[in-house]
Amino acid sequence: MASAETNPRRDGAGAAGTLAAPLALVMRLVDWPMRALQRLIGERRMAYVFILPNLAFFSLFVFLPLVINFVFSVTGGAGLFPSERPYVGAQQYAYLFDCGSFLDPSSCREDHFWRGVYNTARFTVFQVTAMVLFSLLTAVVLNMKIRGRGFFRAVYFFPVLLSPVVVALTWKWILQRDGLLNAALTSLGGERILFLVDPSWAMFWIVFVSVWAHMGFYTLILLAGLQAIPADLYEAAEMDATPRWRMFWRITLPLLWPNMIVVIVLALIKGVQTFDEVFVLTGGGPGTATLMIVHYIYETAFANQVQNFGLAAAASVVLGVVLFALTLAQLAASRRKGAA
Amino acid sequence: MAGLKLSAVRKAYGATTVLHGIDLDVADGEFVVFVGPSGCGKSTLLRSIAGLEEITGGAIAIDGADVTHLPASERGLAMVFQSYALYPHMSVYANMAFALENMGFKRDEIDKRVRRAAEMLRLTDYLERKPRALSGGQRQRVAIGRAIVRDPKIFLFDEPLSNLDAELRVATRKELAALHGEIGGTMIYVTHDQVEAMTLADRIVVLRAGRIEQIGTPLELYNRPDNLFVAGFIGSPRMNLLPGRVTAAGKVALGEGGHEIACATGDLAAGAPVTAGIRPEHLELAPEGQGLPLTIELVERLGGESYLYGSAAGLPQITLKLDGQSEHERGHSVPLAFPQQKLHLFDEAGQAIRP
Amino acid sequence: MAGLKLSAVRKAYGATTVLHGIDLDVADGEFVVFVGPSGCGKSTLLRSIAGLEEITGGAIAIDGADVTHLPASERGLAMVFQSYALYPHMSVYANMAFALENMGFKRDEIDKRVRRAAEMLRLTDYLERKPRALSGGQRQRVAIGRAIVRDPKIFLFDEPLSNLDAELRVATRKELAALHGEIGGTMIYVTHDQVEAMTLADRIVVLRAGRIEQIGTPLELYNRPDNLFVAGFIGSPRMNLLPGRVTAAGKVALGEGGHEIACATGDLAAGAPVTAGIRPEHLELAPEGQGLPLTIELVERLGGESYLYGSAAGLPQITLKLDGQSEHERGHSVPLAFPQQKLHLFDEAGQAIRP
Amino acid sequence: QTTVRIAWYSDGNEGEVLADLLKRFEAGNKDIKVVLDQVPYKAITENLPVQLASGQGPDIARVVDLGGVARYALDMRPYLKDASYWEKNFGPFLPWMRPEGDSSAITGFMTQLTVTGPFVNKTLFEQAGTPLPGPKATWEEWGKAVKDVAAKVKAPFPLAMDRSGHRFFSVAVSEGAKVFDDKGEPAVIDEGFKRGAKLVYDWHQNGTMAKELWGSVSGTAYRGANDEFKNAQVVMYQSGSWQIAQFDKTVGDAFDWVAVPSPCGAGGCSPMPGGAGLVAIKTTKSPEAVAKVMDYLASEPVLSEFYARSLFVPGHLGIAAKGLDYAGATPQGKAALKVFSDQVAQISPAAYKLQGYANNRVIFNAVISRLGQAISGEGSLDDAYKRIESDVAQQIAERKK
Amino acid sequence: MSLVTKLATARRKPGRWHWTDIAAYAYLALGVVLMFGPVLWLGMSSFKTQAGLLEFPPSLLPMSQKEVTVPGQSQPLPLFEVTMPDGTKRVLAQVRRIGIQAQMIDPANPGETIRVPIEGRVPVREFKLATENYTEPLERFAFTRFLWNSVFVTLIATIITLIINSMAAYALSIYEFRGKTAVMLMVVGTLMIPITIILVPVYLVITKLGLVNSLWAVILPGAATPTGVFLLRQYMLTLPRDLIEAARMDKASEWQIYWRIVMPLAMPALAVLAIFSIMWRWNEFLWPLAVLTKTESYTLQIGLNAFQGELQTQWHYLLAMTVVTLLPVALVFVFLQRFITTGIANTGMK
Ligand SMILES: Nc1ncnc2c1ncn2[C@@H]1O[C@H](COP(=O)(O)OP(=O)(O)OP(=O)(O)O)[C@@H](O)[C@H]1O
Ligand SMILES: Nc1ncnc2c1ncn2[C@@H]1O[C@H](COP(=O)(O)OP(=O)(O)OP(=O)(O)O)[C@@H](O)[C@H]1O
Ligand SMILES: [Mg+2]
Ligand SMILES: [Mg+2]
Repeated sequence: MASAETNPRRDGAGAAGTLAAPLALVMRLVDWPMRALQRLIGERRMAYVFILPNLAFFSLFVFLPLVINFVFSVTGGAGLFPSERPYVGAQQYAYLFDCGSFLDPSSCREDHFWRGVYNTARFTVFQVTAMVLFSLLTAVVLNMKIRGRGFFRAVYFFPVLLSPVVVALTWKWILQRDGLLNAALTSLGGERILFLVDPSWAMFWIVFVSVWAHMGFYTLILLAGLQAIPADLYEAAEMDATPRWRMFWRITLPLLWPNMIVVIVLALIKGVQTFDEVFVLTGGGPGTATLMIVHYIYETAFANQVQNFGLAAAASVVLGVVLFALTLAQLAASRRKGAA
Repeated sequence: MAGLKLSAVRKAYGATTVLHGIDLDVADGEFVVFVGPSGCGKSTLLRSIAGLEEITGGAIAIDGADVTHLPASERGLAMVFQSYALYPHMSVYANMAFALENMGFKRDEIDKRVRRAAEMLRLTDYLERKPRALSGGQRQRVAIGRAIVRDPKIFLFDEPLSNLDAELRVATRKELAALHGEIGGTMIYVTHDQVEAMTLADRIVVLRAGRIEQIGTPLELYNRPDNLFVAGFIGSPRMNLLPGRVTAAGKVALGEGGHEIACATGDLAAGAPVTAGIRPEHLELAPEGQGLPLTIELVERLGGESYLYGSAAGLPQITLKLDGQSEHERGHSVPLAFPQQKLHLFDEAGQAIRP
Repeated sequence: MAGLKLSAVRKAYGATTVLHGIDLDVADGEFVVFVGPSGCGKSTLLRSIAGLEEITGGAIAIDGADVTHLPASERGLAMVFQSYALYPHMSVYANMAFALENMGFKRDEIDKRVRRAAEMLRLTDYLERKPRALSGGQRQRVAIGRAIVRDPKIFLFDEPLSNLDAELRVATRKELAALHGEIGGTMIYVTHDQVEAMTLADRIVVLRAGRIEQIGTPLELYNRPDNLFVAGFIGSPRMNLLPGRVTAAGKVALGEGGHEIACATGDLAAGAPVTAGIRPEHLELAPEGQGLPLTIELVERLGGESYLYGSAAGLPQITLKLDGQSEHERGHSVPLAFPQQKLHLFDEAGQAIRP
Repeated sequence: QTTVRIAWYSDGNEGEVLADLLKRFEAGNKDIKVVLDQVPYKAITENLPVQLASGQGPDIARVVDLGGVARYALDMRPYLKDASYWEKNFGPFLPWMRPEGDSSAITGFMTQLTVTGPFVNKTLFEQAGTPLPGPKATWEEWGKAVKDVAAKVKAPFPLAMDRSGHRFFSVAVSEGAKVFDDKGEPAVIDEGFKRGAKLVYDWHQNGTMAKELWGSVSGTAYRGANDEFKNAQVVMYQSGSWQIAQFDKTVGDAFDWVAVPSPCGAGGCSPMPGGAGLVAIKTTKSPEAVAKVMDYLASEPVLSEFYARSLFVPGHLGIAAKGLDYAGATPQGKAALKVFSDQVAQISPAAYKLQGYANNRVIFNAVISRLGQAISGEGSLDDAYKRIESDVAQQIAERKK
Repeated sequence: MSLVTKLATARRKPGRWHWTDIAAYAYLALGVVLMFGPVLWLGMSSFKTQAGLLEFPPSLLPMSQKEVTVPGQSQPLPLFEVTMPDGTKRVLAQVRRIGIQAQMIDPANPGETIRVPIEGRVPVREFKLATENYTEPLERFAFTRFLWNSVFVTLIATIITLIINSMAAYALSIYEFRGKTAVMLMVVGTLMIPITIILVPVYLVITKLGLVNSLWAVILPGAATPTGVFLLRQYMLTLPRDLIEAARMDKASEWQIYWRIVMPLAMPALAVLAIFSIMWRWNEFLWPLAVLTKTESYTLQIGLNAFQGELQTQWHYLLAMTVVTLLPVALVFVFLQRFITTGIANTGMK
């Protein structure tokens, strides 16, 4: 019995179930060469051994493609292999930025790109705002002493697990002309509303669906933050005769702020990347009212008969730069919090 | 400043009762300390007084006014938490001013009060700092300052010193005593530190499993514990508690060895099982050849005093405290004398037999 | 079991040097305790010995063999961490067996050793439990058990008792002493608890800011501190340290009041500024009308002993320890006598003047 | 044993039918194994070009973008049993699948010839008491009639038209659009085109067409109204022959529907031809086997069965001439199939030329995308015209790089 | 916002109902409806017939028209409730419809034909699950093959991801080494690159490796997720250093520390990553579609989407197959749910 406990199988694997046993054996066999290696290169340099596999995959399937992507962006033509593509310098970028006025997409050579930029910006602002408000509200409610808290948490988290396509399909089924929502509206005596044909409604719904689908994740982050606020601060505040609203503004919010920043930045980054959901739900329409940057890139690279990899790559490099900046901002924000 | 009256205060969490009817009168300006083993309900009682817990039965009156159903914010008490519960995002000044702002004080009145308290607590230089930039002792003082500015009816403290290191604890303890001398408020203080309780309290309340075991001044508890529990709990190192049996009026035989000592036995009949108690500092070395022979198992010399731990046939380990640096070594045997006037006797139910 | 030799051990983190050349010889089987104020480098020194920190200069030898550049896993030492660092996902048994498995012991040899250690530490009933299902004291014992099974050359302890509550700390301290008696290994022990250091150590090493201030047996340090720092650091409550001035050979005038006491002044010339030290337990009450008059500011009666805190003109607060329950009250004035043989004298640089 | 892989997408049951036919082929040709890889349409439009460009394609593929894939197509002529059979029966369609500049290659055949044309919900007309316009009625007349019917029966879609280049050009060509200039280069915007575009644009403005199809998505996305038609919400649905099988099955007897000949305009009454071709791919390792499979599938009895069972308009002149017996279809379905088969004769040269143009999708996509924007209110028709011209020019230039 | 404030700070006494409790429960109830409702609706819709799916207003439950066999008629006839000219209602079977008139007969009295205008009839319907939406596509495609491929891809990819990501995270959280900052920057910098925009370059790499049409082409590219490294690293940073040092004192090799100490302790974070990885892999569509062209290597997502044609989407199949692919996600969710809440909270996604 005691020896069963010490069996590495039991220690090592836990939830992974039946896979655990052979895996543990493999891991044990790996230990011999690893030990020898450690003796050879020393304890501290083992870090490189650990980082190597991931780095190899990473270089091959992320870093190299990013480089190729960049090469695409400075070449033209319809060829697929970089060797088949003539060098054009910054021409693709010049196309993207060839605008009469940056404020008026229709004056741009690549007007869809700029519409994508503006739509994405607008969508992101709405989405982040709504996301923060609703995940905050939900986190606060879930943080109360509620019966069945675990269940409710799971309920709100559950859509996070759905693929974007399923999410969009589900809501399309509800929002279309003959969908559930219109059925409800008409049965209440209202008129049908073409939710996905009216530009403002369409924007509203993609924000709504996006919040619906991802709120659970952010709620958990905020919930973790709320739970990290020591209960005795609230008790101290109560002893200090603090009114409720003041407690929220002066204690809860400031102490939740680091988590809020995480939520804002993550939601921002996700917002900029949005594609699948909107693609399936509205197809970028009506008109180009919900056409997003990534959608533009996708369409340029794939859906057109002449698959314009060069232009798409240039747009994706621009997008990548923006995303990188946002990510660094997130990092800086969390650093500052770490120092705090 | 105000008095406090608890009448039959009960508190239950679901089916488990934590406080079984506590009656207590605290006079205006008194410093009362709650002690008791972990989990006995000290914090619960304090929080019930504060209004942070709703009590299940009984009544609480402050200055004669019933506050049983008043929320914490309206009882006018101040509390210093074990964790200090300082608002980490506010400066020391803002921490102290927060309650006053809530109470609608004018800006300059707030300023005046905060600065006065800061001065009293030697915090004036730190008013703009955030709590995380303060040392443990300073934080502790801020927590007290936050309580002082409000001029509360009663101060409540829940183990306020337990997060400080030994040296700081001693220093702060003395400061607290001085503070009480100065502002003279009614204070209720929870601790499990012997020394704090003995040195700070006007009266100590010993709690055990939700019941009061004894209330009294520190020396009353030390000199005349009502029962075995209080005897064992108050005093450090613990009182030696030795099982025995009354052999005759005024005579008790200890343990299996049957070493007989003289001791006031009250009304107890011969043969009654008793427990004799004597503090390590009260045990004396008997002249050679007399007394209970104790085989020394361990000697600890602290410089100014020494502890001898030893065993005697049929008795639990006996601790003996000697002044100075004892010469005795492990394995030696020393004869013990039990000075009669320092002996405590407890009957089978653990109640003290008073001479 | 093995001896340990540190020669000029230096450790720097970047530009800040934490250990400034430590020399130390630990004999086989010796129990050495490191004490010193927080941040003085005790843990760093211990971890350097363990091999968890790479030292910047100097050498470490175990049993005569140089191990300066050996990784921790190959030095053959065992360490008990302040946090215990038990593997939370392994049972007590697995925790203790882990190192033996790594060393390639046979299954039945492992079993034998673990069970023997468990028995010694009274852990046999808990072998199947996970650490989180154990009390603080039990966890502490598992941590020790994990060290014992390996039969290491040296045991290293980093404040192993600091997470325990007062009562348990006392009990475990005694167990540790017994354990050392039983297995007799070389032990190096870090603490900042006076009592632990005094009671456990064969020798105490007092560290201050990365330097050794004094090495000696506990009573040597108590009785003959080399310098002001050690004098103030060892002993609780702290030694009273009173500034003064040599007036003539064998005479020192204290403070501004100029109260003169008799005291061996060594080679010091008249007029030399000195510090006279006397422990609270060594101060005596002088006959009425003689001695230094002390105005009592605070009295703490702990039952078995009492502390008087008082002030005398031009001197810092003086602490006086009396046996029993002192009758003195705040405001009283008591005359103090300074018994010459208990006095310590330190020169301007803080070095002790030996008679 | 050689393996021949066919990448195949399905709209209806044609995949099953083909699988059936291939099983028979395998039974007779033990040395060839044919694997039918059924994929989503998306894989054909978006991924197949990349795969072909990198030399990773299948041996045979069912494609819609005939011109785009032609570059990768295999000239089977040397391997075919009887090339003249192919020329005779698939003649007009072979150029669609040829690489630019090639005038002799035989690369595949049409699994389906699609012809655009309107379906009409006859029951709604009856309920409204409005007579059906005659065979030579113009688009304007139809527009008025269906609007009138819809108003009476409260149908939300008087006229629906797939969001597709083919459907739009069936109107535009009828209105006289020429699409190409005299040199054969694209010249999309002409008077005929503008008339067609204006017509469609105005229909959206005056409610004859709902914005849900053309106005609701962006870019080149396809949107159809078949579901709405089945639900009797559409009076007239400008779609094409491929819908018949579905309507036949799902409308049931909920209402009467008919296919009518393509309405007329200033340029005639031409529908747009189109369809999906089965094309052999150059990179195949066993062209002989591929040709053998293709020969089998293209043979008259096999192809007849295929068309008949999947209710497709035949892309085989011989079969078309003989007429097909669609045994599985209802009388309504048969009637509709007849209407469409007859329409083949009405196809104008301009329509053929557009369908045969290698880069026709560039034109289609530009038109859908820009017209859609105009319809949903983003810019005027004139803006759209300008954008269409520049889009087409740009992309063709990119292809030529 | 005032609701928020109240809720935020509500500390209620047991046994008393504050209005904020009621508001909270109402909000949560709404949440249940809003979060589960749509998916439930999708599930129910997937059991409707192709025609039933399109009808408006939609019925809540899958319904289909009742049919009766009437003597003298070769086919079963659909039943309607008909309002007669005199206002009475009768249940009749429809023989045929001609224009806007329907010919009906009374099943009880098949001899007499009744003519009814079509507006005057309402179909009689009954609850019926159109299970053929499921069975037909499943029979049509090599379902078990697809399932196996999907499971294989999902499992192997997840295991690889867990192992190499945790190894990297271990290195990045426990060690100090040269180049660490560069690696971190690389990880963080690419954290947010959506795969869509580098699809073609990755495809080129896969082509050059000769992996097209192999399941490894699907498994390998996504294995080194920056998200996973980041998440695991953040979690491992919270593990007490003492444990690692204790293990070193216990003569454990670095590999053993990783495998026997750090991995078990990082279980909550690993579980979260496992959940995400399983989801990503299972739902992946665009990428497998690009690299898998052979039926025998299709994953479920591709195989079951084959009925998405150019011009028509067969909704009844599409919904049913969506539900099929949803099931494992639901299972994963049910089993690993407890890790999700604790895991994410602790993985320091902060
Ligand atoms: N919310 C609660 N629900 C149930 N039981 C509780 C709750 N809070 C405290 N208790 C129980 O009430 C008893 C008293 O707890 P309390 O915190 O008052 O003890 P304490 O005397 O302050 O102990 P300590 O010295 O450890 O702080 C304990 O047994 C505890 O388990
Ligand atoms: N990784 C590090 N980098 C820089 N300085 C460090 C590091 N670790 C410790 N120090 C510094 O080294 C000094 C000695 O630290 P150490 O932990 O040894 O003190 P200690 O005597 O164990 O204190 P304590 O009693 O508080 O445990 C401290 O001033 C500390 O700030
Ligand atoms: Mg407590
Ligand atoms: Mg330390």
